[in-house]
Parts: sequence; C-alpha cells; structure tokens
Amino acid sequence: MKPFGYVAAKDSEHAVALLAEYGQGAKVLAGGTDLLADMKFTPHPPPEVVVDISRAADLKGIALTDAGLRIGALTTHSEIVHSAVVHQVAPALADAAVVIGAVQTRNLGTIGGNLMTCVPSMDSGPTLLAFEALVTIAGPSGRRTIPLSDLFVAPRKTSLAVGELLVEVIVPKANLYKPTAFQKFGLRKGQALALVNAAASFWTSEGLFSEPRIALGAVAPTVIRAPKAEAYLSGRPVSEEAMAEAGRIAATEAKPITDFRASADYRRDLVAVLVKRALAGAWDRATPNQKELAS
Amino acid sequence: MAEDLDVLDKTRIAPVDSLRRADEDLRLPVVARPSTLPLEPPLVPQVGEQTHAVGLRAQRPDSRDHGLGLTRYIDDIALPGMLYARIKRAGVASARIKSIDISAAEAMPGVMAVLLGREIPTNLFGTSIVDQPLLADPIVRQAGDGVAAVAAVTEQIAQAACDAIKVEYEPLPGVYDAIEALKPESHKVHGGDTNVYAKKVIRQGDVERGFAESYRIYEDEYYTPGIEHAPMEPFTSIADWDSNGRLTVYASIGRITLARVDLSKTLHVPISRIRVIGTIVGGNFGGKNEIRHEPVLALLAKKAGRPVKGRFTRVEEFVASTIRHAFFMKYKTGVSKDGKILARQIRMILDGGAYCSFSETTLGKACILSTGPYHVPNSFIEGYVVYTNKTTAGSMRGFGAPQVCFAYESQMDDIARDLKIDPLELRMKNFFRDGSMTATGQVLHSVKVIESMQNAVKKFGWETQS
Amino acid sequence: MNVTLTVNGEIRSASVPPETTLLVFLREHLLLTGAKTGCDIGDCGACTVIVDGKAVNACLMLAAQADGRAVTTIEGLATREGLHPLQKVFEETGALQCGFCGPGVILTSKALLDENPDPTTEEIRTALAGNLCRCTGYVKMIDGIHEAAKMMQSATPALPAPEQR
Amino acid sequence: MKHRGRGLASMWYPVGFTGYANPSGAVVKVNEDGTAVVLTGTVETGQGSLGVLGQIAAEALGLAPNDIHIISGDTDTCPMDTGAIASRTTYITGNAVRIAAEKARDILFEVAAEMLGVKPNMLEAKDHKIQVQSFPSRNVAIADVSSRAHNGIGTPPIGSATWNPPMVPMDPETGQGKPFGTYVYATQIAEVDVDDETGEVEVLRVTASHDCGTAINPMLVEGQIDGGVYMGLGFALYEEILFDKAGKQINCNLTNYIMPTTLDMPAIDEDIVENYDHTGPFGAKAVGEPSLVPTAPAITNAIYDAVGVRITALPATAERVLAAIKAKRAREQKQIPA
Repeated sequence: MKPFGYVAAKDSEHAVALLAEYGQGAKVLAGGTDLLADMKFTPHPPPEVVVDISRAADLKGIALTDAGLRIGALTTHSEIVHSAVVHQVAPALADAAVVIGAVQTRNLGTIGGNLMTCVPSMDSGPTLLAFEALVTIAGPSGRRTIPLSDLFVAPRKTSLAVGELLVEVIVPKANLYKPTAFQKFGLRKGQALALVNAAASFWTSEGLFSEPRIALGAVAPTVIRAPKAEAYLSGRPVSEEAMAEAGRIAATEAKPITDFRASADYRRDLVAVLVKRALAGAWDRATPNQKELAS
Repeated sequence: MAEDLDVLDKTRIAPVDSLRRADEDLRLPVVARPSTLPLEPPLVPQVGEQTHAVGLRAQRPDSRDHGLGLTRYIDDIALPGMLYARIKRAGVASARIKSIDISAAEAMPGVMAVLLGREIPTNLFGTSIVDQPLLADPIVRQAGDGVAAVAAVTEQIAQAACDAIKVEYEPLPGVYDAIEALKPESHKVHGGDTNVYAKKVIRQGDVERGFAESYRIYEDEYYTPGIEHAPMEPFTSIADWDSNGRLTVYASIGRITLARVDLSKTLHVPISRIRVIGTIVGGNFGGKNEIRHEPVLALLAKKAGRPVKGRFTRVEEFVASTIRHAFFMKYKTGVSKDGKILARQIRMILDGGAYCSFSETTLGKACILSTGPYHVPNSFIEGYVVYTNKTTAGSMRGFGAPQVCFAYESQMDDIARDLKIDPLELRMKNFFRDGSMTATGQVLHSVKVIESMQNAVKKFGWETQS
Repeated sequence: MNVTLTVNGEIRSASVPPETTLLVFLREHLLLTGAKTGCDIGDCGACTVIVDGKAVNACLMLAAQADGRAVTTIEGLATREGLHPLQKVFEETGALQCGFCGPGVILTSKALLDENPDPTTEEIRTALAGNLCRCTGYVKMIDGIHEAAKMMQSATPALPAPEQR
Repeated sequence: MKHRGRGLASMWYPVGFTGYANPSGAVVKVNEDGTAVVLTGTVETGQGSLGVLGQIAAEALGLAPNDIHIISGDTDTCPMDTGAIASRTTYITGNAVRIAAEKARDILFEVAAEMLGVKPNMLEAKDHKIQVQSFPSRNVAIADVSSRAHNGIGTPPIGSATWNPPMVPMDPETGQGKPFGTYVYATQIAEVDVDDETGEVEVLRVTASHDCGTAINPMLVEGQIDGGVYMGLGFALYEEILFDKAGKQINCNLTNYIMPTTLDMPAIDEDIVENYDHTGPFGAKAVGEPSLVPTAPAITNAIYDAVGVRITALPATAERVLAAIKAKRAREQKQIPA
C-alpha cells in the first residue's frame, strides 16, 4: 500500500472534528474491508490521512428506540446476523447480511461502510430500501436525518458533503414487522458479488397488497426502487400471478449493464425471478392472520 | 500531525504505568515461545512399529507442520539483508518498446537495482521452443510481459519505483483469437508466415471408409476456455549469490532440475555454480513447472550485492504465469446401428497464447487421448497450437485431457440418446479392454475402465434410481 | 506509529508505518509466518487470524485497528501439552494437502467451534466459504471439523486458551 | 422450478512418457540402526508424494513408512528428477526409489546371508527383519544387519538408481507408436439440480471411481480424487479467464475468477478400483491429474438429463444454461403446429 497518515477517532464527535480538520484529504475507515482492498492496488494517490472510526463506541449497536430499529453505522454484518432483535422485528436484514462476503469480511465489515461504498451491488441496500429506512448524518453543523434513498447518488458517490459522517440507520417504527424478504443471485454460492439482488415488502389489507415496496440492486447506477411494479401491486389481491407480473414489470424498470459477469438481458431475467421470489418470501413471513384474510 | 495526535491521545488515556510496561514489552524478543512445538507424539506409530507399507493409510510426513502453521513456504523465508523485487508489467498485449526511462526509479531512496531485458545474457527460455523473454525487449507479446524489474529495501518502494518507470510503446497489431490467428492475413506474433507453432497428426485405419460404413454420423463442435491454476501460494523465489560466484535460488517450483538448466542457459553460469532449492510448493497444478523470474532476481541480486526475493501478486499469478489452453474441437463420429464406433475424425485448435511453454506436450496428450477410452478402428486426428497475443498457455493438471474428455463424453451421450441406446450400454460396447489397440496403435494392458463404471454405478445407485 | 497487541496471550509491540496491515505486522514484524499472503485483498482467507474471538482477514485490517486487541494466530493454537483437536484430526486424515490454506482454515474452524460447538455440515460450509482451497475439495476438512467437534465435546474441559493464561 | 438429473463420464489418462526422456533418479541409504534415508530430486507440491515415495522405499526394504526420511528438492544433494509434473512421481520416481531401495537391500542380503548361512537369493526383507523365504523364524533384525554392514564388513547399504519408461519413438506422419508406459481409467457420476428460471446448476453429489493401479496410500488417493472433482467442477460451471478485445485479462483476481467455495461443493464418494500394473512400483500407476478429467462432462451430461439442453462450450454458467433452456423452448414452440 502507498503511505498514508492515520488517526483514530474516539467517538462520532471526535470523528467529525477530524474530518473537518482534514477535509478532502481524509478517508473514513469503518470496517476497512472495502477501503483497504481499494487502496492496495489503486493507481490513485493515497489519502492524506485515514480516519479510523472503528473504535467509536457511540456508532455501534442495535437497539429499539422510539424512532424504530436503530442500527449504529459501525454495526458489523455478523452482529446483524446474530442479533435477536433483528430476527424479531426485521429478519430480512439478517438474510441480507449473512450473504455478504464471507465470515471474515462479515466480522469486520459494517452496515454503514457497506452503504457508504455506494456500489450498486451492495447487499445491505435493497432490504433497507424496502423497509424505507432513514439514515442519520453528522456534520460540522449538527445532525440530520434523510431517507436512505437520498443517500445514493451514483456509483461510489453518496450525497454526503465533505466532512460528514453516516452515524446510524433507522428502520422506522411503522415498518417493523413488515413482511419482507431478500433474494440474491451471484456467480457462485459462497463469497459472491450480486449479479442481481432484490428485496420486497408489503402489508396486506383484506387480502390485498398494501404499501408494497420493491428494491433492486446491481441493475442501475445505484440501488433503486421499482415504483411501477409497486404501483401495479398496490391494492391488488395477493396471488402468485400478481407476484410474477410485478417481477416482469420490475424487470422493465431495471437499467442493467452488460459486463463480463452477465449480460443486461440476463440480469433483467433475474430481476423478474428474484422479485417474484422476494415477494413470495415476504408472503411466507406474513402472519397467518394476514394470510387468512387474503384467502 | 496524525501521529502526534495519536500519541497524545494514548498518553491521555493510558496511565503512565502501562506506558512504562509497554516499553518493557518492547524489549522482549518478538519470537513466539516454544510452546508452539507440542510434546505430543505423532499420531502414527513410532519408528519400527509398522510392518507393512504399501496400501497403508499412512499419515503425511508434512501434515503436522501444516496444521501448526510451521511449514516453511518460500514466502516465509527471509535472508539477512534481503531486498524485494517487483516487475513492471507491460499492460499492453502487442507493442514495441520505444524507450524506457528508469532514471526516476533509480533515484528513489531505497532502490538498490533496476534491470532491463537487454542486460540478461540470454533473454530467452522455453521447455521445447525457446521463445519467451524474461523481460520483453523490445517486443511485447502479452499484457503480462515484464519490461523492467526493480529491487528495493521494501516491496512498497519497489512497487513505487516500478510506477515511476516511464515506458513509451509503439502499438503493434495484435491477434486475440485462435481462429483468427490461423488466417493468412492475421498478425504474426513471432513473425514468420504462420502463427501455428506445433502440429500433431494421428492416423489409423481409413476414416473415410469408416464413415461410409456408418449407420449414422455425428458432427459436433466443442469449446473449453482458458483456466487459471490459482494455487493458493503465489509464485515466489529468492536469489542469493555467495562470494565465489555461486548462485542459490529458492523457489516454489516443481521441476528444480529443469529450472537449474534454464538458469544456466539464461545467465551463462555453469550448472555446477547453481543450486536450486525447491521449497514446499503451496499448490502447483502445472503452473509452477518452469522458471518465471528467477534469472531476473539473480541479476538484480548480483547488481545489488544482496539476496533478492520476488513474489508475484495475485494479479501477476493470473497474467504473468501460464494458463490452461483454450480448445476449439470438432468431432465427427460414425457409428454402426448397434452403437459401435466405426470412425472418428477430430480436429482441434489450441490457443497457445504468446509463448510456447508446454504447448507441444499438451497438444500431444490431447490428440492421443481424444478418441476416448474406446476402441475406434478408424481415426484421423489433427491438432494445431497457435500463437495469440494472450496469456501464455502451458502445462495444467490434465494436459489437454479434460478438454477432449468434455468433447468425447458429451458426444457419447448424444449418440446414445439418438440411437435410443442406454448411455452406459453404449459405452460398454465400445470400452477398451485388455489387448485393445489405441489410435496410436498401442496395445493396452491393465485396463479397468469397465470396472470403474461398474463400481461408480453401484456406489451411486444408478440402477435403483431410474 | 506504535502498535501494541496481545498475540497468543503475550503482549507484543512494534513501531510500524500506518499503512501496515495486521498481516504484515504479524509476518514481518513479529515473525509469525503462519498467516499466509494468498491474495492480499480478502478473497482467499489464507491470512485468517482471530481478533477478539472473531475470524478476520489479517490483510484487510490495519495493524493500528488491532491495537490493544487480542489476536490468536495458528502459532498460538497448540500448546506444549498438545495439539488443538482440529490440528490433530487434520493431521490424522490428511485434510490438508499443500497446506497453504491450512492455518486460515483451522482458525476459521476454531472460531466457528468456539461459537457453535456442534455445527451442521451446512453451518461448516457457510463458515468456511471465505477460505479458498485449490487442493482438497474441502471434503476431508469438513469431515475433520465434525470429528474435532465430537472430540471437543467429549473431552474433559480443555486447557485454557493461551490468551486466558 | 428445479429439475434433477444425473450424468456419467469415463476417461483414460496416460502415465509415463515414452516419446522423450523423462527420467528420475533416487538414492536410498540404510542407516546403521536400520532406518533409511531417500534422496529424490522431486518436490512436494501438496499431493503427498514424499509420503508415497517413503512407503515405496519402506515396502522394498521391509521397513515401515516412519522409518524412512525423505530428502528432496535440492539440486546440490538430490539426484536428477524430471519433476512433479504429468502425474509421474509415483510411477517414475517411485520406480527409481524402488530399484534404489532394492539395491541397498541386496547389500543387506549379502551381509545377512553370511549371518544366516544361506545364499542371498533365498532371503526376503519383511517386518524389520531379513529372513529366509518360507522359514521366517530364521531371521536377523535389519538393524543388526545394517550395523554389521557399516561397521563390521564395511559395505554400507547404499543403492542408487534411475528409471525412465522404455522409450518408443512415434511415427511423425501417422502418430503411430507407443507413447506412454501405461494408462489409468475412471468413471464419475454427477447428480445435479437445475433451476429452469435462473439456469443455476447445483451439483448435489459426485461418485468418482478411479483406477490408479495399486493405491500406495488410499487416503492420499482419495484426497487427489476430491481435489480433482473440485477442479473439474470449477471447469464445468464457473471458471474462465476472460480477455478484453486488446488481449488483457478482465477477471484476474479471486473476486472475479470464480472458483468453487465450500458452499458450491457437493459431497464426494470416492472409489478406488482394485488393480495391479506390472510396470509400476508395487503395481502403482497414477491419480493426480486424471481425477479432474471426467467431472465436467459428467456434470454437463447431468444437465442434459435434467433439462434437455446440451452445453457445448464451458463453463456452463447459469446464464448459458438459461439461454440454452430458452432456445430449446423456442424450438419446441415452433414445432407445435399452429
């Protein structure tokens, strides 16, 4: 690796102060799995200083708060996989976390880091979008909370300004327990990058889809929602055919590229299948009560 | 500045006592205690306890060291004063080097030696055709070709020095497809009038008559791609000279005798002055069977007067070592009504990449094996290896056999389905037996293909399944 | 900068540049060469070590990140009194061939068994998905981990791990 | 929907080039206490060949594998060897070690013959003893014989040998000749599930039956089979070096070069066919390379069995399998009369 400076932040406040001090020259290290892999073989010059926030205790932890499920940005994927709270109120988050990288990277990599890399194939994004998650951002002028969807701008580019820091992810209280499922398809089963991933959630009201949310990864410059497919489902009776059709509509909303991993056409085919399966998975998670009403 | 803050922080957090203790700790030797060598006896019986050897599930002599992490692979060896080498790769697949400016690299603190291809006494090696330079000079024929090498006190500095070397290339036409390479108008990777550099023909009987007598004829094409060996241990070597001008090379290489000859030829050093020590190889699969950078390391070591280690990055392991040949295969097979193979005509084109390496051996094995473990009375097999401006293809586990097996066994199933004969029965009708004759006219002994099928079918439960 | 950590139960310290990874720190500064450099970007798992009980890729962690933490390397698994059951079983069954992935595989498996003493085959396969091996097809490794789990469960309380002594 | 299928493939593989020289040398030295040292120029590359060579030397000397220490991989101290390539170590280096061990043993026989009062050709080495054939009670310990050879008579038991498969030139025009010493054979069967919506192929299990002549160490043979199936599975489904139009590799790292992980590997059932090849050391042939050869066609034949599509270009990635399934559906649509 090329030489760089290093400084460790004690907490988020300290981190923000350090980011303010170094400005453009700073890179944030959370788990480090992406940052180090990037810095090792990049032809670009190294950052002036790496701000290591991995010891900032206030950025860690999973808790139920008045706002909903609060996941500190430094929470590792493994912690999400093993969290009893997550399994209770939003198990799809664990489904998405357990297929990220391998055990070793899940033990280091963090949810905040995964979101901040802002690569379209990230596995944390779709489920959180389906939950309509919010993110809290700390900066020199205080904290603000924005929808997660506003974080993503372009591949490897978020809406955060220089000096700002992602501190937490919140699944709003209203969406806890919402039946949600995640699907991923890669070139192999273990340690795979997503060719396509998808998450879907919906409530049912008298047997009809209500507030359906569909999110797709790796098929657009950022993780995206599929509003047309959502609109199609909304108010429609729950059925396998509707789920399949929603998948087909989502496929038309995806804007995948052809690269060496897969063609755009194949990715569209996968979107249709994965959305259908995610919807079916969410339906599996719906309470018997909801299902009874639907039948 | 960054470091200042850090130290300040620590002082504030840590009581002075613990800092003092940390200082004491610093004075401890850094090697681990001998507790890592268990007193536990090995699991196998001790010397003199076993009375037969062949057929025994004996423990591997290296397995305890493997499990304890004590096996000394080449990268775990460091010699006093050792430098680290990096090789600058061309990154373009077909070009002429117009100029190389190494002045910035040479001026970097910590850089001890820089080497160019023209400084190597004989800058060519190869196992059959001697066509591969150690450092391209002046023609680059594959993107992974090295163009210059640096030895420095750390790998980091060696890499920075490589980055600082400026190379000016004149782009040359290139050929990146084996079928294209066969065309008369294609770019000739090594000059001359053809890219074909190895050819093999096997003829037995009369294929045309065989086809004429056939009930059905099947014609199919198959393709298999280039494959990387991907040993977990990247290719690594150390070169060290003594004061008498004797060279010792430590390398993770499977053929030390050949390596010594190649070192002698490229460096113009008598064999008696070269010692090659093959360390435990961390995975080979055919990818570590010839020299890669050892003469370069030796010359860097000579220039710098220090031992030099060169370790491939994972990317170099892909682009600068060899790969499995991609195969284009045409199979034409004539069979009788009851499923006996009467004739087989096979044509194969191998993508050899930029240099020959073990291509001739691979082609030979592929052709000899291409009819499958079946008696084929009439056969005509022809195979060609062509140069392309792609990564050099060389030896890899199977030497052409997996490629042709994919073809002949795929076609075998298709024939069975078409003739409505059970695929096992079709194979059984055609399998070699003791005394069968191969396409090269060899009479076989010790043939157990029928037994292997019977065993597999029984163990798998094939009969009970359908 | 100065990095101090507990390696296999002993405090170790060295002054290193900030860009030093934990892998380089262990191999080049502490001369603990059990962790291997296979890809250096977290794909192969040959550099796996255990940090505060969790298996991590030492190549994807700065030494500075590990400052003050407890690290277990392959060198710390066996004691003078005996091998770790994983080492014992792997030795007996030839679970490792070239052995280059071995230290990483054994440490990942140890972290798994510490957390889950009786894993299913699927759990073992999930845990080991970050350790690539080109020789063995993982077959004898997976069998061996089951075997080691059995040994550990039936054994009398194990010797204290080095980091607890 | 998932469809299950099974496929079978057989193969042959040659052992011991005869077309050009590829010799191995070996030196076997029996120590004063009856243990022995073997010098070989081959290198351990993970397959366990040094253990196998030790077992061959032990068998020839009437000793146990643990009595043998192998010195390898050093051109200064070890005899010439063509190296760890072409599945030749057990067969060729093994033959050299066997002959060298027998030469050392013959020296022990000379000494023991005098001690037992018989002719050397009446002796055999077994169970750490040299004994009279058919009269095992008339014996002396190898340790005692060797000690006497070293210190009493002054004929240290050292044997050296080289072995090269008998060479047969091939006709360059017709390719006719005997290119190899012998061949091994194998059959593998794969069972797969194919997902007809994504094209994903999951290999559920592989049965691999291999002839390797005598299995000098069955445990290591199984290990080679496991690893071969692994590599064959990667060849069948995932692995491919991709180049851009300018000849540069695109996926040259382990993130994007897809090799199987634990989660992609099936259960493997290994089988060793009983055989004895008179040209190999104690009947042994080879297993290293052959183990990967039939895996890929066994898998693609199973894909055909599952969903009726023939994959003719490897790897059979999910995308390619799905494309083939779609093409087949399109063909079938056409065939249905309107």
